[in-house]
Amino acid sequence: MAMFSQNPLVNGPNYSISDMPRVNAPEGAREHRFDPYTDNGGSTLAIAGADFTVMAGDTRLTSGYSINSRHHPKLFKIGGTTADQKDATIVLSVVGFAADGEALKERLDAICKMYRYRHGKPMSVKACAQRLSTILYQKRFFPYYAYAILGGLDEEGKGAVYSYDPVGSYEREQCRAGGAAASLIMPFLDNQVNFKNQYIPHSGEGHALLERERRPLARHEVETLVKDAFDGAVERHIEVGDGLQMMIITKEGIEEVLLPLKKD
Amino acid sequence: MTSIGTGYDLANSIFSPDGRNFQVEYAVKAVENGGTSIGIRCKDGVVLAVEKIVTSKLLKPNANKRIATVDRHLGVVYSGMIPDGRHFIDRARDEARAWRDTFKTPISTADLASRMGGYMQAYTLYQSVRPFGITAIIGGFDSTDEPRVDGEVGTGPSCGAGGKVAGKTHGGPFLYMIEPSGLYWGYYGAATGKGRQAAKAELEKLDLGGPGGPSLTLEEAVKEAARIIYVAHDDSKDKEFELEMTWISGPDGPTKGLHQEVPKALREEAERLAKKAQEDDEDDEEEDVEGKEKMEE
Amino acid sequence: MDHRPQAWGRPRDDVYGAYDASYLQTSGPKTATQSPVVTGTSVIAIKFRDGVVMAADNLASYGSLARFTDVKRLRPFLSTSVVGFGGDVSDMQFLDRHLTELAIDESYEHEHSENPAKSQLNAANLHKYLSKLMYRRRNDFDPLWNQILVAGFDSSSKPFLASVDLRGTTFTSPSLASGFGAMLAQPIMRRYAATEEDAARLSREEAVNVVKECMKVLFYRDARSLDRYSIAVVTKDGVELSEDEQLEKQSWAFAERIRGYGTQTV
Amino acid sequence: MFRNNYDNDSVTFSPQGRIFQVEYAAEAVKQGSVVVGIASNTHAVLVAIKRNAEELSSYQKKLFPIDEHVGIAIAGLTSDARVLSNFMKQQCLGHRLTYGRSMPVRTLVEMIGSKAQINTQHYGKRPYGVGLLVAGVDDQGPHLFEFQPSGMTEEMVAFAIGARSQMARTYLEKNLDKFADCGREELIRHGLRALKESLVQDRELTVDNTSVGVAGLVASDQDGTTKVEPFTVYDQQEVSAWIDSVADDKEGGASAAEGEGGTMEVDS
Repeated sequence: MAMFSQNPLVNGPNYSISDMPRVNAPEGAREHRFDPYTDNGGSTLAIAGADFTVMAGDTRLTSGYSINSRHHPKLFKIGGTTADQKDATIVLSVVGFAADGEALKERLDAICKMYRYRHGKPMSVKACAQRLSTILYQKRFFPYYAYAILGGLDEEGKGAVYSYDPVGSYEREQCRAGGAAASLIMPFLDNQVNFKNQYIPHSGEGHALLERERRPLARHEVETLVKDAFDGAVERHIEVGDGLQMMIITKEGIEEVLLPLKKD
Repeated sequence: MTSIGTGYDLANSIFSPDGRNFQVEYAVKAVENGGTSIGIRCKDGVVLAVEKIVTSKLLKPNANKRIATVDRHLGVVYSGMIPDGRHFIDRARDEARAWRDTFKTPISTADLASRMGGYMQAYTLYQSVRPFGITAIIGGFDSTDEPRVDGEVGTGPSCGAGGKVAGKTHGGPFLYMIEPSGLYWGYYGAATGKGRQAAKAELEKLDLGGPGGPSLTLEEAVKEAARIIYVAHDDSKDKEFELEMTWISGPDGPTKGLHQEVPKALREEAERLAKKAQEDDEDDEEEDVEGKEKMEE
Repeated sequence: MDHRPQAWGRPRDDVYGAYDASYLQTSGPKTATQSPVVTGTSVIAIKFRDGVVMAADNLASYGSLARFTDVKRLRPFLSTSVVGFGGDVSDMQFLDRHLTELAIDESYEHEHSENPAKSQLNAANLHKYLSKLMYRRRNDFDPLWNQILVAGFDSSSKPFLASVDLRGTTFTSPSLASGFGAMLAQPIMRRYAATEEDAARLSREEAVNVVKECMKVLFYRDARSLDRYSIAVVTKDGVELSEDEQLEKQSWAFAERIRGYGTQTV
Repeated sequence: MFRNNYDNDSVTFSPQGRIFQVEYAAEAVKQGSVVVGIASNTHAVLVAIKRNAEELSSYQKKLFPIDEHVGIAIAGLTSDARVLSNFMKQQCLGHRLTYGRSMPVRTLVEMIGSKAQINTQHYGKRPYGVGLLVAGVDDQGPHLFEFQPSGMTEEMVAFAIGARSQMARTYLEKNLDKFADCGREELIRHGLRALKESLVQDRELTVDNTSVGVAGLVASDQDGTTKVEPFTVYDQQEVSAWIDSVADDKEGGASAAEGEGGTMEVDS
């Protein structure tokens, strides 16, 4: 370096030579100004009943203030024998970064199909839920930016909902909202599904009132709740709207419903 | 085969004292057991044809093709061990793709022949592999237009530096044959497989290598190819066979520079003529015999 | 002659200035494409009763410089689908070459089929493939800096139109527009085809007119656009692609009334 | 130990240009119990005889689903078949993931053909000791392919491989012209009849030893488009009706077939 210093008076004319010492970064290290993530908005919701599970999500796909698509489903049937998933019994909902959600769905589905090929029987929701957690955790340091909810019926035929964070922490719950409007919907569910803050009037002194008795909700009640939850979310959140996709899982199979939401 | 049993023929890549590689010669034997393949380079294209012996009635008719396309403008036909031929074609397609990756333009027939000749030759060099049990015929039509660069977005300057040179010609029809040793030559007409002797004799009768270039047109070549396969088949008359034919013309011809199967109507016409020619020949022979007998009387 | 052989043949700093070696990345981690360089602007497309219409102008910009004015950004695939590219032009060329090879591979598989058209990759298959490719490249932190529209037909022979971008995000809609078009053209197209049912009622002529109208609006208001463009119509009969269209019936009357920009003094 | 000097490995040609190791591998296919496959214009079926090692042991599976549109029948070394089966499954899954469509059957078969060919050209490898019948449906309709240890793959109208399969093939050749227009049930019955031809004296088809696999194209009632009937393997009670339906024509042979497919050729 010194020989080609930038001082022309001392050394005469200088020449450009790239003989700077190469400081090697660790093998495979990359600098990037590319942001691999984006948030495609939207919201999802799942509620487990006594012998059914209702999964729901809006169908809007946004990037920034643009609506990319008014019909982009967030609910996917998983683990059927065929590509059309006619005999599937499990539903996965994903919200967050749509491309990661899609990739996550395809991996889980491929794993379910290999499981069936190897073991000759379908995967249980419980096993599938555990496997999904593993998939997410395996990408702990470059996570799927997706909030997943898995729904189905457990071994006893009861509704089962498993909810996840993007790196695989999961638990089985009665109900869960995910995505853009999760913070709007979740308190509503706490109150309406788990009867939080519902007390029987005059059942005690001051605030020491008896809680309202908890009971599992009937299917039609749940469906109404879901619709109400989304109508509310559409009103208050710009990334939610266009269409409501609902899947109701019962022992007869999966029923799919598509309802309109406000498109504003 | 005087050296059988001397031990020099038990492994590939071994020279015998008289400088032969027996395993390669045995691979040629495998080729000579296979159905006849031929290629004809004519005025405006190339025709490839193969005789496919029907080994079982249960084979689905016309479903199992033996002539394969490489890139878009090249065809490969082979005689010998069919799975080896499939491998050869897989490799040829890889080479064509690698060429495009590097040079952004389709591979020429000569370059593919060179690459594949090298590949076949490599299988004669090691004891850990065996030579290919096939002889392959590669036919192609290299673009007569100024070669386009893959992925180019505009048309570029029409003249001047980097532009087109008036009157410059490119490409044309080409034909090569590669043997198990990796040896290859360019041909006017090529034949291999069981009936190669008869086929070669017929090919030599055609005007393919004259000083003014071949006068045979594609359509004529198709008919000749069919006839030659029928002639070459003569010796093993007991077994049925299917005739498969493909052709490649220039951009103005019937295939527009692509390697394609000869249309069914034309192939059937060619087969009809081939059968007729054969029957005529037989009649002639019978007459000859009768004539002789009469003379003797 | 300089006494240092190392200096022979080198450009002199006092003539050319010191060489900026920063791009050589002699230190620090490896970098992949960090930003697009030569770019194409919007691609727009709309479905109609019997197919899809797509258009993109023929400009490749280098920053604000209109660098190449004869760049074709719509590419037919197997003469059954059309792919339109927005974003980096060199990445587009890479993809174009890749698709050429894909088309050749595809013809290998079906060269002997009785009815190749039936089993060849359709637009939906192609879009799926491209989305996997783009998503893999984003996972490698080496994205192809494009937004791509794919038009053609799906496996049930219905018109198909979908998009994939540099992150592998995919979506479909009766009309789609990339880049500036998402702001300017999409609202216009949605007036004509808000839903699939609307699109299924559009005639070919109506669809082409909407697209031409959108191209005009884009030329008026998108600074990196051109009035020469390519337009493709995909129907069951194949792809009709014209690559050297001129925007017609431009009106610049309104520009005279705009004040506060350019060289105007009042 | 060896019959000659040229049969030690698969990289040595005999003076006649043969590769004995590959030919011996083909013999392994004949050790396996017989499997039959037939394709019509709408369906592709596989039927197979399962063997058990002894009275009380279970029966060896012969039919394997690969993907929703393809299945295979195997004759020869089961463990080799499993390797190929896993490979095919993976390829089909990958193709579906990448392109969103089912893999063309010919493409799939040629893949295992290429894989098998490599094993016949390199020292230290051995040819696969298994033959396959691959049945499936794709956009071009139903297909049946035969795969041999040499890497040879051919599309067939109908075929049988495995022990004593020549008798089954003879049956298939005699009835060749009928298959194209056969319905699903009749096609299965043809398969079972061919299978019976290959049975050893005083053995017969039972629900325990018979497997049936079917893939097909079904015309959808709504819009005239065709839908795929996914490849499904039937065992045990599921096959009893089919077995019963071909049980009575044991001696008469032709009687059942005559009803639907016209007169059957009878060996003179």
